[in-house]
Amino acid sequence: MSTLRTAAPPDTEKAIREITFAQAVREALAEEMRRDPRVIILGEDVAEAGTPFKVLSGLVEEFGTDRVIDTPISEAGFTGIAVGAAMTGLRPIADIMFGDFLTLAMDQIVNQAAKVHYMSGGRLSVPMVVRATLGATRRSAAQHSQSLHAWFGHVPGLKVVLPSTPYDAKGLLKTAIRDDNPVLFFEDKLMFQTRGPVPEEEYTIPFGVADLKREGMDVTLVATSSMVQVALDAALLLEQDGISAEVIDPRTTVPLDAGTIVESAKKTGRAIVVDEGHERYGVTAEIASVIAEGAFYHLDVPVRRLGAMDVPVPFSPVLEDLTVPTPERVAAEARALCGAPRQREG
Amino acid sequence: MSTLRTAAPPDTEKAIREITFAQAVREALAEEMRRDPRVIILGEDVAEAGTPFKVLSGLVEEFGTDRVIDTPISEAGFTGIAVGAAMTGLRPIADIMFGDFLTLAMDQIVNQAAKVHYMSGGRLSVPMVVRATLGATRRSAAQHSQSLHAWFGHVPGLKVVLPSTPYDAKGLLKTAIRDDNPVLFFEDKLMFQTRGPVPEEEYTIPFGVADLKREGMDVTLVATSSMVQVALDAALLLEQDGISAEVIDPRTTVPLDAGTIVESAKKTGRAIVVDEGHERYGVTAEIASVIAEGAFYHLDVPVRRLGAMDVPVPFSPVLEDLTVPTPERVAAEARALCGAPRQREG
Amino acid sequence: MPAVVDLDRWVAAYGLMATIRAFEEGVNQLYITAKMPGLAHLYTGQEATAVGVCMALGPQDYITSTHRGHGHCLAKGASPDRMFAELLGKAAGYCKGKGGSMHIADPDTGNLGANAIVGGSAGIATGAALSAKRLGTDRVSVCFFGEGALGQGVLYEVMNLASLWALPVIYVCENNLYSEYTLYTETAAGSLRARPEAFGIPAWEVDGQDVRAVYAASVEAVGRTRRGEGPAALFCNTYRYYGHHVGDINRAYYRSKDEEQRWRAERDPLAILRRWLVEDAGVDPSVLDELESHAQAKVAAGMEFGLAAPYPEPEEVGRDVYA
Amino acid sequence: MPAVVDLDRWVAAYGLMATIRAFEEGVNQLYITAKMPGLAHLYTGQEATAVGVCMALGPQDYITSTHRGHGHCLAKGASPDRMFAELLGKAAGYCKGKGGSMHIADPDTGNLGANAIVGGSAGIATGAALSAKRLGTDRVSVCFFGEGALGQGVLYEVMNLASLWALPVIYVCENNLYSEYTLYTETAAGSLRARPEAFGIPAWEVDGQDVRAVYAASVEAVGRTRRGEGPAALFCNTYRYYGHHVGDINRAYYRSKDEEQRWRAERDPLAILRRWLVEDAGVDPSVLDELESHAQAKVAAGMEFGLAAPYPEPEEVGRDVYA
Ligand SMILES: Cc1ncc(C[n+]2csc(CCOP(=O)(O)OP(=O)(O)O)c2C)c(N)n1
Ligand SMILES: Cc1ncc(C[n+]2csc(CCOP(=O)(O)OP(=O)(O)O)c2C)c(N)n1
Ligand SMILES: [Mg+2]
Ligand SMILES: [Mg+2]
Repeated sequence: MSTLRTAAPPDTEKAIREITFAQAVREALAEEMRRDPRVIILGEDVAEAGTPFKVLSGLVEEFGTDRVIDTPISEAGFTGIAVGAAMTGLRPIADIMFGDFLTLAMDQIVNQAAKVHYMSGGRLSVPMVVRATLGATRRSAAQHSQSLHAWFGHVPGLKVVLPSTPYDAKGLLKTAIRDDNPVLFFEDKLMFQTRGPVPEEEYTIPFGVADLKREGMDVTLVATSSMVQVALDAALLLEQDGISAEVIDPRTTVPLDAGTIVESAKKTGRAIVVDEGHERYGVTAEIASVIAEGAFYHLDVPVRRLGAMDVPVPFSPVLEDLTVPTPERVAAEARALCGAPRQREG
Repeated sequence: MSTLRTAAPPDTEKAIREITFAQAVREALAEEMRRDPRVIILGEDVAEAGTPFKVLSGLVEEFGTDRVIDTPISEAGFTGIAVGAAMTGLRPIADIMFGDFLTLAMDQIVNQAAKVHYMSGGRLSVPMVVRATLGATRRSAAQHSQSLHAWFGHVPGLKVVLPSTPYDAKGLLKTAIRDDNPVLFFEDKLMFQTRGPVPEEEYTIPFGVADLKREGMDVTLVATSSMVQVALDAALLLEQDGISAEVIDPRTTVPLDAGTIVESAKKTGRAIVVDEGHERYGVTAEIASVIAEGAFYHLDVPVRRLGAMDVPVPFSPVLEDLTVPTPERVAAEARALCGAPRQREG
Repeated sequence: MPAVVDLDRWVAAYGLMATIRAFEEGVNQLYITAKMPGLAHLYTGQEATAVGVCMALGPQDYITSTHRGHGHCLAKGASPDRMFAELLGKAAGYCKGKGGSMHIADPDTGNLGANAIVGGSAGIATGAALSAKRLGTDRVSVCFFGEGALGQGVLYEVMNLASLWALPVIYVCENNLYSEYTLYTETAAGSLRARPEAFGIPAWEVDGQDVRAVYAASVEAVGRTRRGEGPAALFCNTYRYYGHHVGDINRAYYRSKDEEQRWRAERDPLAILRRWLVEDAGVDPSVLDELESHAQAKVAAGMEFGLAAPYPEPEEVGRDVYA
Repeated sequence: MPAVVDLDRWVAAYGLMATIRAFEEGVNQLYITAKMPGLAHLYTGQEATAVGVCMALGPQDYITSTHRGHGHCLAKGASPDRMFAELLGKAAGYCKGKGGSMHIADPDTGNLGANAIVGGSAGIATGAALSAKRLGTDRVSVCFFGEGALGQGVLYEVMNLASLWALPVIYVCENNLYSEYTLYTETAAGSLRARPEAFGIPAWEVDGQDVRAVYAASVEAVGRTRRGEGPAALFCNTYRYYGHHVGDINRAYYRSKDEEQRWRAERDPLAILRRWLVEDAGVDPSVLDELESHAQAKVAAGMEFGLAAPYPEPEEVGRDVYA
């Protein structure tokens, strides 16, 4: 499908350079800030420190403290200021260091940013991006490990982006910054140092276009953000059992490319949805029910869901590692769906 | 099923008195406050005013301003204080006037209340109730009409209660107050004046036990809170077409009585999930996927979902009324599932 | 000749205050006659605050407003007809009927919108000031809020930021004594004006019933802020004549009829300005009477317009969700 | 005989501060040798604050703590062995290893928990004070927080409430100059102590490196609060010797080595107390040396315990979600 091809790095003779996910994010920000002087960044330790993850290192040197702005520890305050700035001519990017801190800015994001355009009958708009992080297994415990992106998919007026590769991160972030709506952009903390091909040339990636990360025939693995690599690793394990897994990355949960996801499920007749948010009332529920409804007459087995275990994220490594889907667990579920024998333990 | 029978008003010879939903809530609070001096209420205008909905009228007269406590407009502040009070010997009830204002207390509810018990290895607990409202069509526009209960189902450590009748409201609220965990208790603003039978005798209703609100054979309507009456009205319309609808009210979305819901869907082979929260990434997604997985081999048609339209709630009555599921729409969906001819327009 | 200019200004101010007064009477009538969906929070009694502050602003300056926002909206330049249309949920309303009383916005007159979240517009107003500073305009931004909003932490977060960044924003607190059904002394500890001052923001406290006093303080605050000297705060002591909202009829349990009567009789902003205009400035009372009837006529016409206007088409429900 | 009692108190304080110092050195070793999962925020340099404040509290009094909470935890009476076990994610930890460094809680010693949300425990501490008042105990509650938390609005919401209700809570701000990598003057406008004062809460500002000064102010604040006279605030000026967390090694871009050296050399809380004990109170230095080696031994043993302790069973992951 052409929609899918647009997503892959452009075919080119010369080898494409590899950069990290963090560099890709930084490049997207720098390019857009050069292109559009209205783009500013607000957040805690975003300037000289370049954030604790060093994702923004170098930006303040190029754009100055008027555009890369350190704030006090005031998530509600600076997010609200970003909303007002977006309504009046700037295109702010609010940096929420840990996605867990979004809880402090919910009124500003949900009651204000998401609704201003509609409540004003379209006369005001809020072109802003909220960059936040998600992901566990960093031994950061319950208040620094949540993946809360499902909440925002439930709020009309917001768009939700979940990049899974450096290439997607750069192209999607540029699109997010150019979008005239409030966009929640979630980055997996563990992915920042992941390298991947990113062309030098300018490009953007449209929202609502899923990416076929791996083609397969027997089972569809729909995976988001941090779980895309997990699904790809699971696909490799399954290959050894002669099971061909297709991996689909929606890339944006709002808008959701239901068509591509459902088509794949119709083709394979089996689907597993994998997301790092908690399983209950999360992203896996929405996508699983979209598949169950859209591919109803083609499914050989029920759609399976794999989200994070429904417990607060524990600190102890031996416990924390049990809470997030792994390639082994995804593969085991897929084997079960495909009726193949489970691998012997050990 | 006995689980279901426990839910119905106890069979009794003498007619059961009828009281309003608001009176049922007030009785539950008063009885529990008499029973347990540790129970207190915190919120805006909860004392003399008895809240704008007058649900609490009379409580301050009986229990005094030491236990029915007016607060400033500080949702985060007084909810946080309730968390700390719950950790140290009181059993607070935080009153969030409009559910939309929960956005201001998310850190206190999600990062603190929900996680304290787990993070402390079980050494601390947070026996508190957050009473909040939901529901649109009151002409209150986008910031006073949301039904945000789906978010809390996504957060381990919280329980979520959605009463749909005066009887359920009283029994479930008493259970919530006695529960040693943070419980989100959502009341439909439009239901406060609804009357229903409530026995004089003391009773409680266990969490995680769905209630069979109407028995039927052809289609299962799973409905929550404000949508239960909509589903019952739809069932009456369907009866005229010879379609027998079963109406199941989960009553608590966490814990969810998946067994009862799935059994009903297996019996009828058709299911529609109706909830007033936004459809996307909401309660209908979770319950629909639970049914689609659990009743997979028994479903004749895909599970349908009916949530609130994915738009901010508009003020204009002619628009607002389009956003919430109605008996007519539910009935139409049910007819379609049952292959019956849709009623002629007008 | 300043004296005359001044006189014109105050005569105009009287007309504007009369328009707000008449508008709210009209809204109350719409409620009582069950012609208006939902509820509304009337500004009656507080007219001098919105008018006095907005007189010190230019058309390009921004305001953010509250659930009690009709007065701010009119004072900033909106017209009654489209406001009534909005309150009635009509397509001709400022927000196509999608916002209603609690969300009226009119970007053309710098009104970034009423807000139904108490304190909810503090970030927006401060953000508009950030835009003004970054984009190098000389706009200032005014955040209107009731004293009840002093309970909301976000207000202090943005005051701290505005002070640190010397943003051109003015925080205007209308202390009408009550937040819903509770006297402010029961919800606000310490000193109100010490709060912005703690963040290095100078604060003025004025008689909110005297439009000339409000204007004088606003001119000072706006001037300082427009000169780039940073944010300011203004506390206007005022009173709402009606209930918290149109449905709040029996108020005896939280405030006395006597108190209400005293404010209406002794502290009415229109009466206070009229007295000065007639007794001290020698304006002929008939001029003011005429302004009042003109205001009533304009409001009556606006209400007619709103009542006659069509509702939005059903398709509108799905529009404007995304830009 | 008070003088002697006093002396014992300060000698004990020295031992406790030495224990905190040794504990944090141990934590840093665990990090450097890659034996500890995740990161930790060391309290080294701030010992006098936790100790001075907690000396003024009884075992039944409550504290809430922060991401930089090991010092508070030890000062309130927790023991190094179970703390190390917690930091290492072991079942013997105070929270079964489920909380870790940022969530250590020990209800037995009145510690309601560290908190990884800056300002996140302000509500909890104030709520504990509400319990104390409602239940008629004479407990007081202390909320420890860094100056960075002054950016969070919820702090002002609960200060307003505590003042209105005269709750027995004390807000202790440890101003160590930096929030992460930013000097407090860049994130806090106006005056720090004016903030609680604006809500009617009296504030003390003390040298946080002088445990005797911290204790003296705490005794005043606690006394007043326990007598039912309402909340108090305490600002302790202090400094963290290490980085924001153990991994923050290269700090030159936000503070100079020279600044760090001066604080260590001239303002070290242990050195300051030692000087007074030896020079003014005539304590034999060997007594203090012994206390230090005893502290080191206890910490070493605690670390051994923690390292040797078993991890929780896998089933533990699903326990304690609900009470
Ligand atoms: C966050 C939030 N909490 C509560 C409410 C409910 N509410 C609406 S108006 C109001 C009182 C506001 O008082 P004040 O700020 O003094 O404004 P006034 O009504 O006096 O103009 C309250 C509590 C709300 N709209 N938003
Ligand atoms: C709400 C929130 N925002 C941001 C952070 C990230 N963070 C952790 S510690 C810290 C700095 C805190 O500074 P301060 O309060 O002065 O305490 P200190 O580290 O100096 O002891 C920040 C910004 C957080 N944990 N919580
Ligand atoms: Mg008021
Ligand atoms: Mg600090």
